[in-house]
Order: sequence, then C-alpha cells, then structure tokens
Amino acid sequence: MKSLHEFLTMGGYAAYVWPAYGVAAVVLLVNALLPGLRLKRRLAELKRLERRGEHP
Amino acid sequence: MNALNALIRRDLTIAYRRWGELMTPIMFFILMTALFPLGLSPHPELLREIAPGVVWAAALLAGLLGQDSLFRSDYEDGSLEQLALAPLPLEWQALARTFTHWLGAGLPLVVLSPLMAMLLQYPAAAMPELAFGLLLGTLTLSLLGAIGAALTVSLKQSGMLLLVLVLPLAVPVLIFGAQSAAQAARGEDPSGALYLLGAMLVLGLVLAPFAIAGALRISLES
Amino acid sequence: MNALNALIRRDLTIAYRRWGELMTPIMFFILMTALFPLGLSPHPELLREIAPGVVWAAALLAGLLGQDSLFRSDYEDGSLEQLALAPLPLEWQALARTFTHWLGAGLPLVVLSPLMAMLLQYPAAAMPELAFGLLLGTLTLSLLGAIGAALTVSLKQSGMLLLVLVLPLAVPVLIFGAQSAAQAARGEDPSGALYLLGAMLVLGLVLAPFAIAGALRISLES
Amino acid sequence: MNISWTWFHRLASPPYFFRLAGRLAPWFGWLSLVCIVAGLYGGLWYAPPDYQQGDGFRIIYIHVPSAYLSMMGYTLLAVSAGIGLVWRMKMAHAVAAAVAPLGASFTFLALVTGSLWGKPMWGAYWAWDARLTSELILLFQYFGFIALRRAFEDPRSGEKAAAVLALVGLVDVPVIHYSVVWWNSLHQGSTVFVGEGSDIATSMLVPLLIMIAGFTAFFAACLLKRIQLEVLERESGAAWVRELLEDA
Amino acid sequence: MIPQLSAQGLSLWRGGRSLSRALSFTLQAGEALQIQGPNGSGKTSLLRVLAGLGRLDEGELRWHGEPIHRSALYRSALLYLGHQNGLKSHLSPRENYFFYQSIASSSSEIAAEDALSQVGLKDVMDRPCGRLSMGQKRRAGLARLLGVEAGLWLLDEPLSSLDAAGMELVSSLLDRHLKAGGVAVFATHQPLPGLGGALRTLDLATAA
Amino acid sequence: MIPQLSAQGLSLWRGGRSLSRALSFTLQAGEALQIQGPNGSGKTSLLRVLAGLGRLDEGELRWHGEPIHRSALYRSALLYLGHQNGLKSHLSPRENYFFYQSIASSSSEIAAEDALSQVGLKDVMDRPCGRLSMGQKRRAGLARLLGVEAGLWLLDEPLSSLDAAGMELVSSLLDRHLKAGGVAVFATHQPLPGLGGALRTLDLATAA
Ligand code: HEM
Ligand SMILES: Nc1ncnc2c1ncn2[C@@H]1O[C@H](COP(=O)(O)OP(=O)(O)OP(=O)(O)O)[C@@H](O)[C@H]1O
Ligand SMILES: Nc1ncnc2c1ncn2[C@@H]1O[C@H](COP(=O)(O)OP(=O)(O)OP(=O)(O)O)[C@@H](O)[C@H]1O
Ligand SMILES: [Mg+2]
Ligand SMILES: [Mg+2]
Repeated sequence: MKSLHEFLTMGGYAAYVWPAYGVAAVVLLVNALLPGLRLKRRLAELKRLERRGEHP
Repeated sequence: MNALNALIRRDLTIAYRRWGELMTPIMFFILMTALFPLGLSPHPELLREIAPGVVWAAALLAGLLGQDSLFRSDYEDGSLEQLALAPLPLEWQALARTFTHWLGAGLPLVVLSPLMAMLLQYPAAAMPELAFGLLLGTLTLSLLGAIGAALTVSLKQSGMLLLVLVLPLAVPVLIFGAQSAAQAARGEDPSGALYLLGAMLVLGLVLAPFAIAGALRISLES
Repeated sequence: MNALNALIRRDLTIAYRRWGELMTPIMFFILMTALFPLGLSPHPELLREIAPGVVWAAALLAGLLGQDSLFRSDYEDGSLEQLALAPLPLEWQALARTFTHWLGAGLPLVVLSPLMAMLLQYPAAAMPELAFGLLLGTLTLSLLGAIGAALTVSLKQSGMLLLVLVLPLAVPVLIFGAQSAAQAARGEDPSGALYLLGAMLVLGLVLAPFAIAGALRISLES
Repeated sequence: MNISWTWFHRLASPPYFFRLAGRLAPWFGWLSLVCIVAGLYGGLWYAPPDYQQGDGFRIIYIHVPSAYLSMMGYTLLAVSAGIGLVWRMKMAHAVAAAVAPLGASFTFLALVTGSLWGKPMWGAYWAWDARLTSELILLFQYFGFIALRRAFEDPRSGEKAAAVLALVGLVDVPVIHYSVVWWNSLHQGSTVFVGEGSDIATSMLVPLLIMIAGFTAFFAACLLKRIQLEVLERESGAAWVRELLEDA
Repeated sequence: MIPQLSAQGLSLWRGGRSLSRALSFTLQAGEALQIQGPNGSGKTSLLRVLAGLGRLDEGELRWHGEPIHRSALYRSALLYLGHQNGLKSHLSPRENYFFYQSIASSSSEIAAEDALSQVGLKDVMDRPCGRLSMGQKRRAGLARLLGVEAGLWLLDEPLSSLDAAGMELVSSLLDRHLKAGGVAVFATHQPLPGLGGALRTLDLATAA
Repeated sequence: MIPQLSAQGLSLWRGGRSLSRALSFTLQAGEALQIQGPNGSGKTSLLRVLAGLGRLDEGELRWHGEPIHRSALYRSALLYLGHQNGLKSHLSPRENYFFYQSIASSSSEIAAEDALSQVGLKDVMDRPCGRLSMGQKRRAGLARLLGVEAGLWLLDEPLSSLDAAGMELVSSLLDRHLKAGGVAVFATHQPLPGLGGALRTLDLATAA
C-alpha cells in the first residue's frame, strides 16, 4: 500500500502526470456541459418564438 | 474524344495567352530553393542533408499555389455551368484539366529540380531518382489541389483556405517523396518509397476525378 | 480620415466574412513549418540550423499568398473604378489596404513566431530578434506583393512581365531576414541585417504606394 | 433484411432519432462516469509503477483512449458524411457535424497528453515524428472540415462539400495507425492490442481497457446530445418540434 | 401524346424563403414559355433548376416522359444561356464558338464566320472577348444558339444589354427554333418584338 | 454663362479603330444627354472617358470651364455607375450603401433604410449582395444615386436587367436630379419612360 505522498508526487513525474490529467478533466467537462446547455437554451428560445407565434 | 481534345486545347491556349501566371509558381520554386544556400550561408554537407526536404517542400507549395485559379475563372464567367451540362462526363473533364494544369505548373518544377538540387549540393548521381519521384509526386499533388480548388471555387476565398484543406492530405506524399530523395542521395535503394508514391498516384487517378466532379456540382448548386 | 477608416473597416469585414481568412494563416503557418521537418530526418540541431530559412520562406508565402485577390475582386466587381474616383487619393488607399492585408496574413507570423521557435528548436533567447526581423520583413514583402497584385489585376501581358520583375525584389528581403535570424540564433549581433531590413521597409513605404496607385490606374485604363 | 432496412429508415427520420438520442444519452453518461472513476482508481492508485518509466507511464490511461477516439471519431465523421452525401440523408450530415468538434477536442487531448508524456520519456515536448505529425495533421483535418462547412453561405452546400473533404481525408487514419510501423518512430508501436495477447502487465492493462470503455461511452453520450442540437437547428419550425415544445 | 417538357408541382426554396410553390406546366413541340416576374421573383432560379443546375426541393421534371435527373439524354437535348455568357475572355468569339461546337453532343453545320456575322460580330471575330463591349459579349454568347443543335432552349434574359437590332435577332432566332419544332423557356423583362407562334407566359409574381 | 460640362472635339481610338471622331457637346444645369448607338459603338468608352477613367486621345473636357484632367473638384462632383455595380458580394446592400456614403466627398442625409426601400430592396437589405438576383444587384448599385450628392451623373445602361417598376424608378430619380439643377449623361438601349425636361440625344452611329 503506497503512501499519499508517493501518490501526489508521482515518483517525481507529478509535473507531467497531473497537468495531463488536469487538461483531460477540463476537456471532458467542457464537452459534457456545453451541448446540454446549448440544447436547453435553444429549446427555450424556440419556446419563446412559439409563444409569439413566429415559426422560424 | 474530340470534345476532350478541344477542352485540353482550350486550356493550353489560355495558359499560353496568360503565360505570366505560369511564371509565378516557377519563380517561387526557384526563390525558395535558392533562398537556403543564400539565406543561411551553410556548409555543403548541411545543404546536402536538407536538399531533399527543401526541394520537395518547395515543389509542393509551388505546385499548390496556382491551383485555386484552376476552376475559379470558369466559375465566374459561367463556362463551368456550360461544361457541367456538356455530354462529356465531368469526371473526365476534371482529369483532363488537372493534367493540363500540371503541364504548366508541375512539369516545369520536375524539369527544373535537378538544377535547383545542384545548387543544394545534391549528389548528381541521384538526380534521376529525384526527378522521377517529383514526377509522381507533383501529379498526385495536382490531383489533391484540384479537389481543394473544386471545393472552394464558389467561395471567392484566397488560396489560403485551399492550402489549409489540401496540405494535410499532401503530407504523406511529401514524406515518402523526401524519403526517396534522401535514400537516393545516401546511395540506398529508394524503390520502396517510390512504389508508395506510385501507389498514391494510382489511387489519386482513380478516386480524385469523382471527388472533383462531385465538388464542382456542389459548388454550382450553391 | 473618416473615408480611410471606412475603407479599412470594409476590408476587415470582408476578411472576417470569408471565414477561413482568420483561421487560415495560423494553420497555414504551422503546416508550412511542419513540411520541412517531415521532409528531412530531423535531428534537433539540423532543425535549428534551417529554422531561419523555413520561417522566412513561410513569411514570403504569407506575404504573396492571396495578394492577387487583394485588388482582383475589386477590379472585377467594379469597386476599383469607384475607389479610383473617390476623393481619397489612391496612394493612401493602396497603403491602407496593403496594411489591412498584412494584418491578416503577415502579422500572425510575427505573433506566432514563439510557437514556431518551440517547434523548430530555435533558441528562445533569439526570439525577440526573430520576431522583430519578421515584423519588418513581412511588411516589406506585403508592399512588394501589392505592387505585383496591382500590376496583374487586369491580366495584361505587360503587367505579367513586370510581376516577374517584381518577385526578385523579394530576394534581398529574404536573404537579410534569414541572415539576421541565423545570426541571432548563433548568438551573434544581427543589428546590421536588421538595419538593412528597416531601410528596405522605409524605402518600400515611401515608394510602393505610388507604384501601386500608378499600376492600378494603368489597369483601369485598359 | 428488410427489418434492418425499416430500422435504417426510422433512424433517418429526425423526430425518431431525436427522441432515441434523448433516451440513450443518460445511460451512456452514467456508464462512462462509472468506468472512468474505476479506471482512475485502477490507473492512478492500484496499478504499480512501470519498471522503466516509473509513475510517468500513468499518462497512458488518458493518452491512449483519447488518441484512439480521435481516430475513431474521424472515421465516424467521414463515414456518416459519406452516407449523407450518397443517400441524401439529413441525419447523417447532422451526425458528421456533431462529431467534428468532439473529435477535434479528443485529438487535442491526445496531442497534449502525448507531448506531456514525451518530455520525460524522450526529453522533448515535441518531435517531428511520423505519428506525432500525422496526429497533428488529423487535428487540422477536423479544423478544415469545420472551416469549409462554415465557409458556405448555403448550409446544405456546405455540408455536402465538407463531406467530400472528409471522405478524401480518410486516408490519414491508416497513416496514423501504421506510422509507427512504416517509419522508425520514437513513438512505441502497438503494445496493447498485439495479436497473441498483450505484452504489458494485466494490472496495467485492465485499468486501461476500462478507461477506453469509459471514454468511448463518454464520447457516445456527448455525441448524442450534440446530434440532438444539430437536429433541432435544422428542423426548427417543423411540426414535430412544435409538438415537442408543447409537451415540454 | 406526351408533352416534350412537363413540370409537376415545382417548389423552390432559396435562402430560407419559398420562391415558387407548386408550379406546373407542360410544353409541346413548337411551344415557348416566357417566365415573367419582378426582380427577385425567382426566374433565374427556376431556369437553373430546369437546366439541372439548381437544387429542386419538391416536384418533378420530365423530358419526353423521362425524369431529367442526371439524364444524359436530357443534357444533350438542352441549351442553357444564363446571365453569364460563358465566354473565356482570353479567347476570341471564333475560338469560343469552335469550342462550344466541339463539346456539344450535336453541333450544327454553320461555320463560325457565318454564325458570328449573323449575330453581328463580323469585324470583331478575332478579338479577345475580354475586349468586347457588353452587348458584343452577349451576342457572342448568343452565337451558340446557331452553333449547337438542341431541342430545348433555356434563355435567361437573352436581351440584356442588346440594342434594337439585337432584340430583333433574338426573336427571329427563337421564331425559327420554334417553327422547327423546338421548345423554349425564357425570361425577359422587355417584350420580345413580334414573336408570334405558340407563346405562353408564366408569371411568378402571381404564381408564387 | 459658361456651361457646366463642355466637350470639344473628342476622339477615341480603341483596339486600333476610331470609335468617335470630333464629338462636341455642352450641357447646362438641368440638362441630360442620352448617348445612343448600336452595340460596340463606343457608349461605354465615351462614358469612361467622361468619368476620367478611360484614355482620351484627342479633344478637351471642361467642368465649369476648368479642364477635368486629374481635377479633384471634378471627381468630387461626379457619380459614375458603369456596367458593373461596384458592390462587394460579401457585404449587404446596407453595408455597401454605408461604405459609399462614407467615402463620398458629400453624402446625402438619406438613411440606408429609406434609400434601399426606395429602390425596392426593403426585405433583402441585410443579405450578402452575392446572393441577390441580377436586378436586385442593379438596384443596390442604383441606391448610390440617393446616398451620394453629385452634380454630374454618368450612367451606363442603368436599366439593364431591371423590371418595369425599376425603369420607372430610374427615370423618376433622373427627373428629380435634373429638376434640382443637376446634369446627367447616360446610355440606354430602351427609351426612358416619361423622362420630360431638357433631354438631348447624341447618336454615336451617325456621329462616328
Ligand atoms: C505528442 C506526442 C504524442 C502523440 C501525438 C501520440 C499519438 C498517439 C496516437 C495517435 C496513438 C493511437 C495509435 C493507434 O491507435 O493506432 C497513440 C498510442 C499510444 N501512445 Fe502515443 N502519442 C504521443 C506521445 C506518446 C508518448 C511520449 C508515449 C510513451 C512514451 C506514447 C505511448 C503510446 C502508447 C503506449 C500507445 C498505445 C499503442 C498501441 O497499443 O496502439 N505516446 N499515441
Ligand atoms: N443561393 C442563394 N441563397 C439565398 N438566396 C438566394 C440564392 N439564390 C437566389 N436567392 C434569392 O432568390 C430570389 C430569386 O433570385 P433570382 O435570381 O431567381 O431572381 P430573378 O427572378 O432572376 O431576378 P432578376 O429578374 O433580377 O434576375 C432573390 O431574392 C435572391 O435573393
Ligand atoms: N480596351 C480595349 N481594347 C480594344 N478594343 C476595345 C477596348 N475597349 C473597347 N473596345 C472596343 O471598342 C468598341 C466600343 O466598346 P464600348 O464598350 O464602348 O461599346 P458600347 O457602345 O458600350 O457597346 P454596348 O452597347 O454593347 O455596351 C467595341 O467594339 C470594343 O470592342
Ligand atoms: Mg435573373
Ligand atoms: Mg456599354
């Protein structure tokens, strides 16, 4: 069972491993959130147009 | 085939009437290859080492430079729609016209390459392989460039978008081409890389006409 | 000056509308720098040696690429005659529009040169000199390219001849540019070459506008 | 046979596809979450350090999945664009349009993680190695696809033109995969999926496989969402969209 | 008998707007259809669709009963003259005429000299088209009507920038074509002087 | 009083042939000159010379008694509309209108909306000109007549590819311009409907 310290320092490779995982986290999050948000916004917009009776 | 001849003759006549445009890529090729000996006054062995890459990169860019004008003028003066309606299949036309364009833009580079390579201390013994590789390569590149030209013809865009679309596809050609030239320079047997170049050319000859014709039809519809 | 602003804003809007124009110089530049290393079998020290040549070849291309579309479309849709009749002197217009084109095609190279330095193992210490040299050089090349564009806009043979004469003018720029970059990379003092670049730029700024305006008037009279 | 054909046609109808995607997306989402968490535990904690690379090798657990997805993504893009071109299928074009930004982001991820890995292993963030370059090229092909689509004023022509480009660009994928074979490359060759069993320790392999599964599921979930968006853009104003709005 | 050209419920959408809804017409041998309508009413778009160049969103076009889509037969029976003349500015009218004769599926016997002097370009026959005047260019484009044998003419504003004599010329050419059993669809803003025969009109302003 | 525009013995040579020999005319305020002549008779060439764009081989042109050569005063008093409209296809009619207003030496007060709806482009005001129809482009070009204040109008076939309403529009614009004391020289093949006032004609066919 290795220590938390080893885990954090990654045996000296922390400077490469953690940034890599950081970038990965950012990319994945953006991809996960963006489409959902855009979808919601678009639907709301269409609803508004619908109420005003305009058909884009 | 009478129609095909007429088409080729037409393109050649126009190219001849505006020969100045032909000069530009050639000038560029010469400039770019000449730049290296001039620009960085380097030792011969360095030159010899970079010669293949320089010649091939220069040939690639010079070849693609003039490409966007390949269908542009026809699109703007309305000849393209007439050609699309002609009985002669658009695929054949695409092939013929790419070839005619290559005669003006690609062939001169092949002919000039030994001279430029000499400036770069490229071993004279390996000239035939270099020229042959360029022959295969520039033809393939012209086909790729024609696809890009057909895709962007309705866009009034400068040649840059064309280059950005086509360069990625051109990279394999460049890699194998330069590889063959380098091997030949080192006295090794370049036939492997040359076979691959040939294979790519065949692939291009078979597939590109359809891509070009399709792209032209799409551009006319827009 | 209101008119001058309007002109610059117009050109920028059009460049922006042609969506690619914004993205392409960057992609083009990276691809361009990628070509050479692909061609050669790249050891870092070799790359470092040829880096100056590569960058400046890219600069030349970006300077000339798409230049012909600088006045061509205006000539064909008749805006050019309108501009020639406008109270704003054609010389000023020429200067402004060349600058606008440079903003899209030349400036990205200058801004991107750090990235390029990384890709080609160019010593980071020499970055400022390289960027500064590029700043001077790309501007001069854009001015030269604009002269060529103005001459060829009406596709008259005389113009073609002159274009072939104009292109070689770019050679000194390339030589001294690459030289300065190489010197800086070797840790020597590049100021001599840089002064020459600056002198050429001043010369260009003074003379080119008249050359461009004159060439445009000739093209319109045909 | 005709069963599959009817299914094919149902897929081709936007409303059906829209609802299907809406129903499937969450499942893939949860699956990916589970797999990625498990994979992270396995990769970062459970798996022992590599005997020569130490802990540096742990980048593999994001590098390889994203790299492989970058290629899968482009293949998917090209194939669906081709279908849209040949059979004039609106949905296929929508799929292609949805894949492009997603695939580009994973390509970017593969490049970044790769070069972060390269520094300790090869001593340089970047080298003009065949595989590295071809992956970079792939990124530009994604960009080219997007740029060309937007360059057209008439979106219908734009997507057709971009489809042609994508099909032509498909040649780069095998180049990437076999680059390590064809050129003497810095990059190591197939270590994971080699024919007779793999030559890396199972304690390292299993988390990698889990991560690949997780990333793929994630890709699928995002893709479905983006497809819904694309469909909505195209079909806005159609009757079924109105009904949808009534229901919502 | 089956009509030569028949259109069923043509609908065109351009730039998100509907140009023409459910147009239908049929043309028998010797009949001509004049498309009328204000600027921007969709004449050019419709003609391009008839020529197989534009995108047809709904409806069906038949030539001698056959659908025209990608039909080589139809293409070879067709002559389209659009807003642009399709002339290479570096080639002379004579060379352009030759070229179009040699790529046509069936070219007439008329020699370049005769054709070009018929359209009034006798003394500029060998000057690059780029140097010609607007109307001369149009005439050089019209020369194709003499050089190529086609059953169906599609003409988009054939009279544009022509002088009085030029308009006479066009209508006489059309007249001859129809008398010979040809079919024609054309769009003009000016009335064609003295074009008798079976001329029918389709007004897009009202049809849309 | 000195005429606004006076031409003395103009001679033009193009492509080695003489187009017009020793043309002379004078225009007072409120007068318009219509140049007539068959295709290729030199109307465009003459108008380009008047605009200072074409090469004048012999003769003299004066504006308010001053020679026009390279005269900034003349350029600022001049509005030239040639065969081409001078529109950027990537910009909307509105943007093109703005641009020409802002580079003009003296622009009118008329806002883009009003001008463009006057020329009948109300609902395509913001569409890129490249996608407009032929006549719509022409109308967008004509909008400059409203946006720019100029004493002298030079119009080359202003009616080309316009519908009936468009022709009405042009002649009403011309009428207003002349009533306001302006001067105009224009070339058309169709007669301008109901353009009263002091309209004089110059026929190049006879003059040459
Ligand atoms: C910028 C640098 C890099 C790029 C662009 C890159 C790209 C790629 C790509 C595209 C693949 C997928 C190949 C395929 O599926 O056929 C891949 C796989 C792989 N990469 Fe990298 N890589 C980079 C750096 C590295 C480094 C530094 C290492 C380790 C020293 C590495 C180790 C691996 C491994 C082990 C695989 C899986 C091989 C297999 O089984 O197919 N990569 N990489
Ligand atoms: N590719 C396109 N994208 C968007 N709108 C278009 C496109 N092509 C045509 N339009 C629009 O369709 C309408 C009809 O155009 P079209 O050229 O067919 O009109 P037209 O009847 O030929 O007019 P004109 O008499 O001026 O020639 C115009 O309003 C034009 O703006
Ligand atoms: N640059 C040139 N070189 C040679 N010939 C020319 C040139 N420009 C015009 N011409 C010739 O001059 C004659 C007059 O041309 P111009 O365009 O002035 O005629 P136009 O009266 O405008 O005809 P249209 O009514 O068709 O517009 C034409 O025969 C043309 O061939
Ligand atoms: Mg029209
Ligand atoms: Mg004229």
